[in-house]
Amino acid sequence: MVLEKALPEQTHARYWRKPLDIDSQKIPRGKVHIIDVRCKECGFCIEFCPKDVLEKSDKYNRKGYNVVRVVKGREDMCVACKHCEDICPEFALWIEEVKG
Amino acid sequence: MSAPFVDKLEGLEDVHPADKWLRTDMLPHIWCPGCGLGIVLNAYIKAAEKAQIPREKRVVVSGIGCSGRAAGYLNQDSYHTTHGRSIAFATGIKIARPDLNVAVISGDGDLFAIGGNHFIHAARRNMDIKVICVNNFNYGMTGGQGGPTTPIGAKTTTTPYGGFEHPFNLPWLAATCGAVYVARWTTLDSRRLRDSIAEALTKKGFAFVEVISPCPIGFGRPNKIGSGLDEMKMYMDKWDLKPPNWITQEGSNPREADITLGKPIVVGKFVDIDKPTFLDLYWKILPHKEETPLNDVEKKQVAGAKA
Amino acid sequence: MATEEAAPPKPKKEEPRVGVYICHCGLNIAGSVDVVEVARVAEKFPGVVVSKDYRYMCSDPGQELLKKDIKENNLNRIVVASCTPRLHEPTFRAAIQEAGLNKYLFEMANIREHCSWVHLRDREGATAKAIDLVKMAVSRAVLLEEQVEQKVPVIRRTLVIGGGVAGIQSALDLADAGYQVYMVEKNPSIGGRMAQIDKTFPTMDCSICILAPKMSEAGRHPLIEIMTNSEVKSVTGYVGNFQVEILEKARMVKDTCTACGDCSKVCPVIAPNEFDMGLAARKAIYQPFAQAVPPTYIIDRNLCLNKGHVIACERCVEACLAKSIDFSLTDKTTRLDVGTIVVATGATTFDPTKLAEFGYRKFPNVITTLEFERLINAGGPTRGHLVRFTDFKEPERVAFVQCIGSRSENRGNPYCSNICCMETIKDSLLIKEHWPDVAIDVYYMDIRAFGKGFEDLYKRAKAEGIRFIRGIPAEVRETNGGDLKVIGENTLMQRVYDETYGMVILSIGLEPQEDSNVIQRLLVLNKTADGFFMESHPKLLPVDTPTKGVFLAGCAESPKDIKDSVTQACAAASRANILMARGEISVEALTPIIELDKCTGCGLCVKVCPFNALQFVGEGKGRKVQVIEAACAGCGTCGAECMFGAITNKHYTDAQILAQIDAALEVGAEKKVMAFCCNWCSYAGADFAGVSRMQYAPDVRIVRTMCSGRIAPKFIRRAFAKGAAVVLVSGCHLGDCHYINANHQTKKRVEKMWAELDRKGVRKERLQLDWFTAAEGQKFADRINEICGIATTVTAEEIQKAVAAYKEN
Amino acid sequence: MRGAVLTGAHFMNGDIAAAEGAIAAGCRFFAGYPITPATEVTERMAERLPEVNGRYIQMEDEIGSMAAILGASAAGMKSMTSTSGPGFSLMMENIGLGAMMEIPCVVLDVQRGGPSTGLPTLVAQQDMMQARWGSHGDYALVAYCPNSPQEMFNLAIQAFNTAEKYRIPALIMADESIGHMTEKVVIPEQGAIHLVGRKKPTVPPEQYVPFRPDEDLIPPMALAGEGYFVRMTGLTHDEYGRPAINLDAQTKLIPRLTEKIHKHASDIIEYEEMQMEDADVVVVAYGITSRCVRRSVELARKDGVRAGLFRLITAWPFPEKKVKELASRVKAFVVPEINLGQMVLEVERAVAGRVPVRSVTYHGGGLPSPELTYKTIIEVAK
Amino acid sequence: MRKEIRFTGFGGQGIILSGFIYGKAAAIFGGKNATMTQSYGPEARGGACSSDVVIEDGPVSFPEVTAPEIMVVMSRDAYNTHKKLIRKGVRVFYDQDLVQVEEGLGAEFIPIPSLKIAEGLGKKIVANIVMLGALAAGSDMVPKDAVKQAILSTVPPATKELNEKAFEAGYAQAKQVLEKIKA
Repeated sequence: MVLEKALPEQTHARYWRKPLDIDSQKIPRGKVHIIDVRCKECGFCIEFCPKDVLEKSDKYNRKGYNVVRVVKGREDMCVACKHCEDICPEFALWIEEVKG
Repeated sequence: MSAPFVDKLEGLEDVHPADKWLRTDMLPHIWCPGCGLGIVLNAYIKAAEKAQIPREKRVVVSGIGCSGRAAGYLNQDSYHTTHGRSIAFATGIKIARPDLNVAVISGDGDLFAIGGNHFIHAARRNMDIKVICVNNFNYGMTGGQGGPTTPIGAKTTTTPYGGFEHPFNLPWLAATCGAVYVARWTTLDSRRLRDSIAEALTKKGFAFVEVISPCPIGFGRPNKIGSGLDEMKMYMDKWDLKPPNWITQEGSNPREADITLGKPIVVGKFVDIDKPTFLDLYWKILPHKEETPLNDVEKKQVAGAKA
Repeated sequence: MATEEAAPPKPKKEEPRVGVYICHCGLNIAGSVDVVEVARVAEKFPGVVVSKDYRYMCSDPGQELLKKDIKENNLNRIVVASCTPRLHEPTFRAAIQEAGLNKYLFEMANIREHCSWVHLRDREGATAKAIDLVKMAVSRAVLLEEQVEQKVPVIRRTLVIGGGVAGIQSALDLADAGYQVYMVEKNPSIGGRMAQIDKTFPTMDCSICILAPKMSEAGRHPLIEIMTNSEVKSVTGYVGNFQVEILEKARMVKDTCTACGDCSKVCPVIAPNEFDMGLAARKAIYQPFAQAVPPTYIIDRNLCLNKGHVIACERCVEACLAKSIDFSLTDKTTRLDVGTIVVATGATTFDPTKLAEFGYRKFPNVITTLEFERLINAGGPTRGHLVRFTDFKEPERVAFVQCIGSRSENRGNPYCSNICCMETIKDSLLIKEHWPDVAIDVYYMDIRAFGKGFEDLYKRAKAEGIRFIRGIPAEVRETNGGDLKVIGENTLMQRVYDETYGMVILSIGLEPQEDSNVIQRLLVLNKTADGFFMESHPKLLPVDTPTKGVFLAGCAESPKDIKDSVTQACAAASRANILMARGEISVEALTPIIELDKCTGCGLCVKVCPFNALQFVGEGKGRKVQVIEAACAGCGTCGAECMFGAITNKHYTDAQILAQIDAALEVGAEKKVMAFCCNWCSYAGADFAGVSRMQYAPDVRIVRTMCSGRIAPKFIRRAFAKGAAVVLVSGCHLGDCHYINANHQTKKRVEKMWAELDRKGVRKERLQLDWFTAAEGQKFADRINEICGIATTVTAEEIQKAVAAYKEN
Repeated sequence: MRGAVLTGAHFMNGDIAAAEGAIAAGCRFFAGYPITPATEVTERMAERLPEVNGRYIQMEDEIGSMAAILGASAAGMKSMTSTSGPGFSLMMENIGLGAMMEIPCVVLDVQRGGPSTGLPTLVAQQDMMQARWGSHGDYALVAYCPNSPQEMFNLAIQAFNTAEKYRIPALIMADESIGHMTEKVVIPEQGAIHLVGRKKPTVPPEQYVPFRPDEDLIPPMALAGEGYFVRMTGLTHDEYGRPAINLDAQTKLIPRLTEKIHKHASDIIEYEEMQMEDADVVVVAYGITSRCVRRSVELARKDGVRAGLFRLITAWPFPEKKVKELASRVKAFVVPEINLGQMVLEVERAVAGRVPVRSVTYHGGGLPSPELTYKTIIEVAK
Repeated sequence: MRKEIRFTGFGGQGIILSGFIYGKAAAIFGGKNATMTQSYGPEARGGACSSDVVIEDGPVSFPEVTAPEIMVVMSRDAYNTHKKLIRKGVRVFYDQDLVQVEEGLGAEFIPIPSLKIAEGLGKKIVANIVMLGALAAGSDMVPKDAVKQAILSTVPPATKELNEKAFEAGYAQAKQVLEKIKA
């Protein structure tokens, strides 16, 4: 758990300490599954991911779209809210909730 | 230097949770990148699931246009009918099989220009069908022509100087025609959209859900909105943004739901009332009430003819 | 609705018979002003029948003297030259009323705040000025007329702004007295700072244990409506009849919430818990603390993944069995009508990060007293264990450092924060109670243990072995393993100290709320130089504000402890109660009278009226203006705007003001500064300069109006016609006007006058415009000196040119 | 309350007889819109369907009516609509949809004079080619031409059987005269009525290929709500119902839609021969005209001309083979119809110039006068 | 043997129903074949109106009346419209209170005060049934009993009695008139 990433900037200024009980706080986790062939690079998932987990890759799929991928280092940031899954018009990605 | 070409086969092994409701052999679908129709389709799938409608009871009828293709992507009973006639077709299905959950997913032009008459009469009769209108303010499939929802001033290929006709205020239209459930959302409100469709699907009577959806090619481009993503961002507001692009007004007057360029789009649930449906009144006023329309002899005759 | 006390007064035709009384105010006036001389000169002023000097006019014998003279000499106008009318005008008005005179037949000359106190070392100048001020007063007095005050009903409902202990106390008092109370709190729960504190001094009660019952009592009280997560958006109206708009920000959780906490468990967003000073975490959906009132959860919209209307995440919605979470809830604006308002907005704490030498934020084991409160609280993040943040071990030695952010002109705030000494003493005793072996040193400037039982506690601390070392450390450094070196000079021993501690606790002071200027603006309050709200009078009206019907409670007024806050809250409640119990109040007779034969129906006055108190009657050429008395607040800007002399502002007539100008400039006008000051800010600022004995040149003569909007161009022109060197027009700062925005008209008129002066070849510098708050005494003094400096540069030719340009005025 | 089959002899008009025939055939869904001279069908259905637990809806227009019956039929109800010229025109697009989706249904057109509003209350036979070619694209349907109220009843049943069997919209091309004519109609016992149901899939849903035809070129039909997850589209589609906008799919699908009728033409085609054994001059007629010109044939016979009447019961598919065969043994054809020559084109095509074909045209608005046809018979006989 | 009858009048007089009943009498109760056709204007009421019944032993081919044997005329307009068919050998039943007939057409005119009789029975609307009674008396095309049966199986059950009275009254009236003519 990296507090800096868990806490937005504005509150950061006032309450700067790492909360003592932060390790006992549970946060849901998700694993992003991307079906490359379906992605059309619309960017909805990237823009509206509240945790900024996704980005455009430099890989092309069959139709020449740069498919979406998970940002390196943010793999653990997905909280499985599944907003991307809901707003992907292509059924190109989905979230598996990681238990435990 | 060229980027690596991928056609990720391991991706195909992935099974999207919606896949079981889709005819996956048809994917990727024909809709443009940045089009919102897929979101609506997704919302319908999740809504039907949420509303616990068994697959064999689900029917989707669509008309013509980009949205008309929605029906065919669903792995369930689906009918892709003629331009504007989806509601009439759905009316036939519903009357023949009142136990089925009949939804119409179609576009603004299909439902309200060529199909406007069927819409107003189905609403008037309180025909127990659910109409999901994907409103992208233009005729996308034929190349972005103006239609009955094109806002004044909006450019399309047939309104090159900007739209000059008063557009429909669809929630108001639906409400005044007698719909028992009227709501409007944007494709960005995927959760509310899903919940609203689920509500509509379980609502007895004529339920109408309008979905404001991006059309990057037909509408976004000529109106300099940009990509589908840019159009989606227009639906977004911040808590402190004034005026917001979005106001939720539960139960508010749909009369105020006009869509004007540069003004916030009013979304929310406008109408949720109860009244007898076409079939309720049919059975109440008319004499006969039986489950099966064929009598025993006829059933035998028909059964005997089975191939 | 206004009701009239009696039939409108008939204009008195009788000859004015003025009695003049010059007060010595002990030596306050007599020390710098030759009061006998003033009284002697005043005897010759036209209309004066009696002129006397007296030691204390405000004393009972002084008042008796007035009454006796009125009767014996058949006086019908009274002038008292003493202190500011803002202090004793009501006293003398009451006295003459008892003697059978209408209270509007009274005028005061402010020869103390505006004269003796500001010209302490210029007896000659002060005396000359006092004579002028009395002359001005007399010349106005002869023109005074009887007035009838209107009565307006007082709405028997109160708005309490702030839900801390002061707000809660005021609310409970008023509600128990039978008034409907609306309590607005910007945080999600009421309770305020007191809820965070572990124990209270000097009795060492558990803070939340004594607060929580009050909180729930307020929550349950049928006459208290608590609006949390809410802000006051606008306030209009006047005493007894305020219209308030409250913005209730949506909690996104309905009150069907059972506070089970299932939502919080699944929420994916972690944030520092404000209640625990960030020492513990909370989720984006949370309950502020266990005893919160209302007890419902709330969604922190800044943190929630759902931005705007977009629902990205709905884990809480899915987890909530009571179906209480609703993201479609929207902010709600509620309009309330209240008669009184109690401001209990509290204070905030000083952020010690600004004082880098103490290493706060650099060294984890440097903490603030507020963090300490949470740390040793049994309900806090460590369950009450005193541990350091580096190794989670108890420190062997602890240092408290006092006056962090207090009593320093440059490094924090200049004032004493009142509570920190005792808090430290209490905290140190708490440590001793649980961990007797911990050695405690307190570094201080002075220990202020002035309250009841405070000294005993201080003694106990010393007896417990707590060392008090005079001399604030110069530096705190981190050494091995998180230990802290405290280096400084013991100013008693005059010896450098260099000690090592496991933990350093910074005793942080209090500051005005960051957003206190919002409330200030909405309620048109004043602030002291410290930034806390200013009371009407520091001694006699300690919880009143210049805005009638608005009262102060708790730390909003100044830093204070719980007991003082509660005491003041009770006082504020009581003051509000007095207003509401009476059920009606008199409104000063300041409304305009329209002389219909002069009114052309041009509508200029209608346009400038900030209260929409003027309306048209009739159509076309016969159109006239009429006054809605109940809506009028008496600023007088209509009178200043009317070009046809059709508007008479009661008690501030053109004739009265012109007479004052004439009197002020009768002698030696070429050196004088003719000043116009509004009652609320600039006149009060001048008073404040006087109270603070801020010296300035004696050449200024002040005419008081209720609002600078009353100052008509003709007054300025008359001043120049009479040969004034400089004219000063002053009012409240733009945006702070007590009459919504009437001072914008002042600005416009002065700008027009500047253009006019330019056209007429009069130097523009000779007309000055400035804004002062009641707290800007220093600024007032400085500006007067500056303007008097300008006056000395004005040549005789310049004076003559202006006199010629305006002679017909 | 009356049952579905009103067994017995009735004196009823053609429109009502058609409605009774439909109900006897198992029609339980009717969508319609008032139009003269077909309104009585709608009225009768509104009255009768509720009695037999059927469902009647008066739609907002004929387009909706046509679409609704397709929907109802797709959901398993035998469905019908009725109309007249202008309404028939409006139905064309969705008749095409019915052909494309292969949804059984029956459309009754009670013909009146046109074009446009024309003669709302008067007879004509001007929609015959529209019945064949009215909707755009290539397809084949079956169209019946009743010439009496009794036949309205009989052919309504027949139309349903054909529609169900071949998965097509079946047309009944009546005319105002037959529709409004009142005669004795004998309705048999229910048991004596032969009904045909649509072919249903016999395989489980996962093996079902919705548009894969059997040998008879007709695919089994699964209904909405049966768990077969039917996908239908008006687009050219493959056997799975997937839109397939390409030459290959068009080549596979469209010829079959025509072929499935042609292949069974001999089973479908019905006609009636009168005094044809020795005929030299064959009068080809249908509907009301066939009754009027019987007198012409009789008059000609009196004059010694060996005339015969060949009455079309199915206009479409046209009995091409039979006419060809006749052309080889008769001297001439006379084709009277209440239009300016529609079915005569088919006769000419079949006869292919072997013998003269004379068109007798009536303009509509009144019954064809037997004299005109008689004269023509005499002329061609010379 | 083909027989043709034309009923004429204006809308609302039950002209079409008369044709229907007479056709039904022939086809259902008279053992013959009958075709009833009708013609009326666009008006729902009051327009010119007629119904034809063609009766044959064999199938009816041409369904319309070209040379009626019997005509029933119940309005002046109808008389004028259909006058051209009134010639020698045609028997015309008419309501003498509504229609003025011209002598010299060679036809046989049977005056029946159907409206008056109906009014006498309490309901003007049964005037057409009075005419049918007259027709049953004045023509042997369809037996009297068949006509009566057709009437009773067509009219609403509650009005059977009234209709039967009207029928009989018309029958009696016609018999009387015919006897007078014979005499």
